[in-house]
Amino acid sequence: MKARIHIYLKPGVLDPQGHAVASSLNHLGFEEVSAARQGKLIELDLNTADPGEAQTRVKAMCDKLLANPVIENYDIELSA
Amino acid sequence: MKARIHIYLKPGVLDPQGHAVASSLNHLGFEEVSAARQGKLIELDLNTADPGEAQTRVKAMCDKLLANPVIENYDIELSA
Amino acid sequence: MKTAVIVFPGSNCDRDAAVAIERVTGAAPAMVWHEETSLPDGLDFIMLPGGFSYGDYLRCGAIAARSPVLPDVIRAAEAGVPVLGVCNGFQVLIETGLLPGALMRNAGLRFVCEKAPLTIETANTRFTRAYGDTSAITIPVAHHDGNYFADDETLNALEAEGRIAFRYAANPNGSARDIAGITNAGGNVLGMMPHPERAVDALHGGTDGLAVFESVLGGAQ
Amino acid sequence: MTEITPRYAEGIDEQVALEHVTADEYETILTVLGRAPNIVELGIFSVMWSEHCSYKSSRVHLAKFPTTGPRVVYGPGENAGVVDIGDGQVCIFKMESHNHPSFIEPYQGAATGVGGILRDVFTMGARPVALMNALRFGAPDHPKTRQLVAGVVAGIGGYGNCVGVPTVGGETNFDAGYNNNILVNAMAVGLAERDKVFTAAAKESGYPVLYVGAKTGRDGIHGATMASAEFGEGAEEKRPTVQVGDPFTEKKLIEACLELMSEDAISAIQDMGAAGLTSSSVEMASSGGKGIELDLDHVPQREEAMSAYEMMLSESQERMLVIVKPGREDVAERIFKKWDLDVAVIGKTTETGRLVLKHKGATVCDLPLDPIGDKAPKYERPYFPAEARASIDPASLKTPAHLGETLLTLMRSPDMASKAWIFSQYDRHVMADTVASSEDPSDAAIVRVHGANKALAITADVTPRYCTADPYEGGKQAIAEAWRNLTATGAEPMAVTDCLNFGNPERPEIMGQFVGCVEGMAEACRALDFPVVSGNVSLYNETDGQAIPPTPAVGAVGLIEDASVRAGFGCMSEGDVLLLIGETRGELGASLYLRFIENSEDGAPPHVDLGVERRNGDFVRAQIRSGLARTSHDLSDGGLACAVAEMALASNCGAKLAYEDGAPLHAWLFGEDQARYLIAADAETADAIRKAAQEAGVPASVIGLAGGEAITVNGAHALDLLTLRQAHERWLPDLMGEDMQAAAE
Ligand SMILES: Nc1ncnc2c1ncn2[C@@H]1O[C@H](COP(=O)(O)OP(=O)(O)O)[C@@H](O)[C@H]1O
Ligand SMILES: [Mg+2]
Repeated sequence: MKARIHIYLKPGVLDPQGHAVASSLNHLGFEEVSAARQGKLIELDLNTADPGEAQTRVKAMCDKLLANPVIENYDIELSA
Repeated sequence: MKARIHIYLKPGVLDPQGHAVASSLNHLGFEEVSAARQGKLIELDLNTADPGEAQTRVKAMCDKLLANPVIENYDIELSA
Repeated sequence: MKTAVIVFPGSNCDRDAAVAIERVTGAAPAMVWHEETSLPDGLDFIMLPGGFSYGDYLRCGAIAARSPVLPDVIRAAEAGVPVLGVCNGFQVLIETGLLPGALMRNAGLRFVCEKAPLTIETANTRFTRAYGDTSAITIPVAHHDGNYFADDETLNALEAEGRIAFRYAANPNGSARDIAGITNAGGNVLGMMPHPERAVDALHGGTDGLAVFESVLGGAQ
Repeated sequence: MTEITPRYAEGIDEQVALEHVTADEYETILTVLGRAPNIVELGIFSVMWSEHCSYKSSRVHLAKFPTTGPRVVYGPGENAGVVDIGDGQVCIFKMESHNHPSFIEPYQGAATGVGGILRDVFTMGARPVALMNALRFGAPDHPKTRQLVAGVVAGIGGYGNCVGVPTVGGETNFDAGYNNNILVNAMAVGLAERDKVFTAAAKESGYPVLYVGAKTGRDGIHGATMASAEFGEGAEEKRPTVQVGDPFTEKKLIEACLELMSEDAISAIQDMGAAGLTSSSVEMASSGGKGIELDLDHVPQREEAMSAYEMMLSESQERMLVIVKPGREDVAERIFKKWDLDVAVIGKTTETGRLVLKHKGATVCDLPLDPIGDKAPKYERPYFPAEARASIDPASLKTPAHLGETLLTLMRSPDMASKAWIFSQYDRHVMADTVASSEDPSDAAIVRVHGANKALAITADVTPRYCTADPYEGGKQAIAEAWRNLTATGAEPMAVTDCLNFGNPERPEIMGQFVGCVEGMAEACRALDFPVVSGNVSLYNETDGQAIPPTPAVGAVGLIEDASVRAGFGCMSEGDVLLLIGETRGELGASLYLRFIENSEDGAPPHVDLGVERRNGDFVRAQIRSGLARTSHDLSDGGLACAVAEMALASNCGAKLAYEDGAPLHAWLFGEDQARYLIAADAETADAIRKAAQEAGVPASVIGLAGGEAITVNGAHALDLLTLRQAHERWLPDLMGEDMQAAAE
């Protein structure tokens, strides 16, 4: 199955990229953008059948490597 | 409303980051990972009420700035 | 003096680090490949060099921090062996948790290479004592992700405990409180974004970085 | 027309054929083969007979360059030029263009350009020690320019910084002539042991052929051919993709190759450049007079179901082809596995003189190699020279009221303004041997030979304004300025590499520019004993019939025997005498002054007297090497006044210029007469140098004194350094702003 992981910065952590994205968009005339945050999108192909197992394993991957707990949160979407 | 934009490399475009993530996960004992792809996640806060308008505007933002049409695809999720 | 430089795939200041160390100790350091699972015995000093370990993919230093040799480096650090991480080496130390905080993308988003004026915040660390009462030096920086971040509590603690070794005189990357280099609580681990090994030679970048090595390696032999 | 039936192999029709080669070329192929080529063979011909690989339009003229000299070990023909720097060491260097890819995808285009030129250098056994880049962008206010600048610079930095080779210098121009065709030329310089230089020629048959590096994907397969029979129904994942570089893999590839080179295992080695597998295998075999047989099933592949055609035309990056000595495969395997790189035996060299390709058990290609080279098209394209322009009489232009203002205008102009915004994104200090780079007041970058006390001086120069006005004089001037920039540091100029960027050679006026520039360069190289050892040609840089200005970029390398004995232009101090070496007639044709003050591109460019150039340069170098002259600067864009301004900014010391007579004041200040240098020294030293000049018959005149916080002319026209510095340093950052960066990567 596949896992799609969203990794974004915790509230309060400064986000230079997001900030630059917002101001560039404003600069280009997209004034409706009041804020932007930039994060990571990671897609994994897994040789795992059982969703429950996949969930725990992918969570472990995030905690061990994919996300930095000091500054990042994440969420996991599984799909067949 | 909010827009969540997923930006990922077009199929066939070399993705060294994804490759590095996959092999590092394998090294850490997550052998079930057969492939990984890394993309960008961008969240926007919009002062826009109308979803239809938001959709067209955000698409324009992607084409103008956020995504690189030569190597990247994107999809847009809107939420209130 | 037994010294070692850890070499990751993508390290590119490993040779520079070795040259700087040898200049002070007169002996070449052991170059330890990332896949080694144990360090040479009886090391007096370990250096994590600059570069782009594992391509800087995912997060700078993240993959290197989980490479086979690191557990032994962490053990040595916890046992009190002096460990210096420069640039990418600093990022690795942060990812291992040996040093607090995070190093984010530069505020200007651009890679910054310049000769950075620094202030020496304290001369009583194992890495700065040879500076004596020198308070201002210039050392080259070259990085894309050197924007130091930590919560106020951590920052206050670093300040209170005198663990900020260097600050930028002209902040090039948006680092919180102009932080350029910090030590761990034990004082035996220093992480810094500027490259002291690029400032140990009058013909190249001056000699303002030499004292970092002299401090920790016991001065010119 | 050759009587061969069928004229087209299965799945090929006339249109497909013409998407690969011209009608004449197709006829030649039929005669050579005595049969119709299949799609794989057609693809191979299209690559080998492309302008890029065959130099079909330029070959006859490139032969005019002098390519030999006492220091030259290998000239053009190898992957890069090789010159002897003594002590058993050689310097290996080359310059290459990545113009079109950089316009399509600035970041990846520029990045892969750097990767490609690095491979040309380390494939010969050199550790790369320096990178340079010569960039030409469109008008600053053109809607595309800022994004292209941001992307190209980020790409060059992103790749060079990661591989850990310092980017030490370059040049940048902005000109509307490049609006739709920017130029991205990258140069790499490396060092090797003289007896450890590797070449590409397959000398033995029966030797194993190894593929090493990154896997092969569908990167950059030529667009036109993709629409062809074979991929008509091309699904999304079958479409060609832009080459994406991976500097991390390149860094590992450098270390792995150098490690393998230190073992006695390699017979021949070649990087995979454009259409990697095709050009590398064909060139290795034919240059050695051998044949080669590959089994494509063994090629490491990144994607599913790749066809033989795709594998042979793929431009995936970070790949090399290595012919190893029999029985040494394991050594290569061990090393490349250690570096986590792909390594596979994909074939062997043969005696047949043919290129044979197997795929899925079938023979998909069987071509005789000689004709691919011998029968390669070679055009004597018609050309007519640009008609000569009248020179500008400086007296016909009125002297501006406030020359300090004039100087300010030039120093903040796109060509003269500080490029710090660019080079501060390049790691210039990694490897810890950079003695002088972009930020330092030196006319050439200086990189110490690791572990030694000598150094290389490196520069990149060309003045497209001059080449437009008079290709021949412009060609001479490009070589002369490079030679002068090296000389001004005290270096002995050794050799030249080039990157000849022009428009469509099928247009006689463009071909005229090309021939003029080449012949001018060749004459200058001969006169200055400055051989061309490598280079690259980039044609068809034009859009809708709008060609770029002729831009023969020159890269050059010199040798400084003692790195501590050299000159820069940053130590002018209060009271120093300013000594001008060379003559000033006040040449304003095609000058910056004319462009930015008179809004004219008119006039003949400054004449280059190569005899005088050499005499004056040899004199200045001697003064530097004797230790007398420590502060010297070459005069180029913007003439005397701009050179003084650059020295003043770098030294943080003003200057009082004293004009007596000769050319009209504005021409004296801004004329771009060639073969000139400015030396600053204390009165006594300056006097000694002046006497030496008299004896050597070299014109030398005192033109002012250093001192104060402003630049003045006869006590008037004051321009204070603060104002000057602000204007000079702010122009590019202000142009770029902060809003572009989000899109740069
Ligand atoms: N694209 C670039 N990359 C790196 N350095 C550059 C670039 N463009 C200009 N520079 C640097 O800016 C300085 C001024 O460039 P230039 O005016 O061309 O020097 P010169 O006139 O001596 O050839 C030089 O140090 C040069 O190396
Ligand atoms: Mg120049």
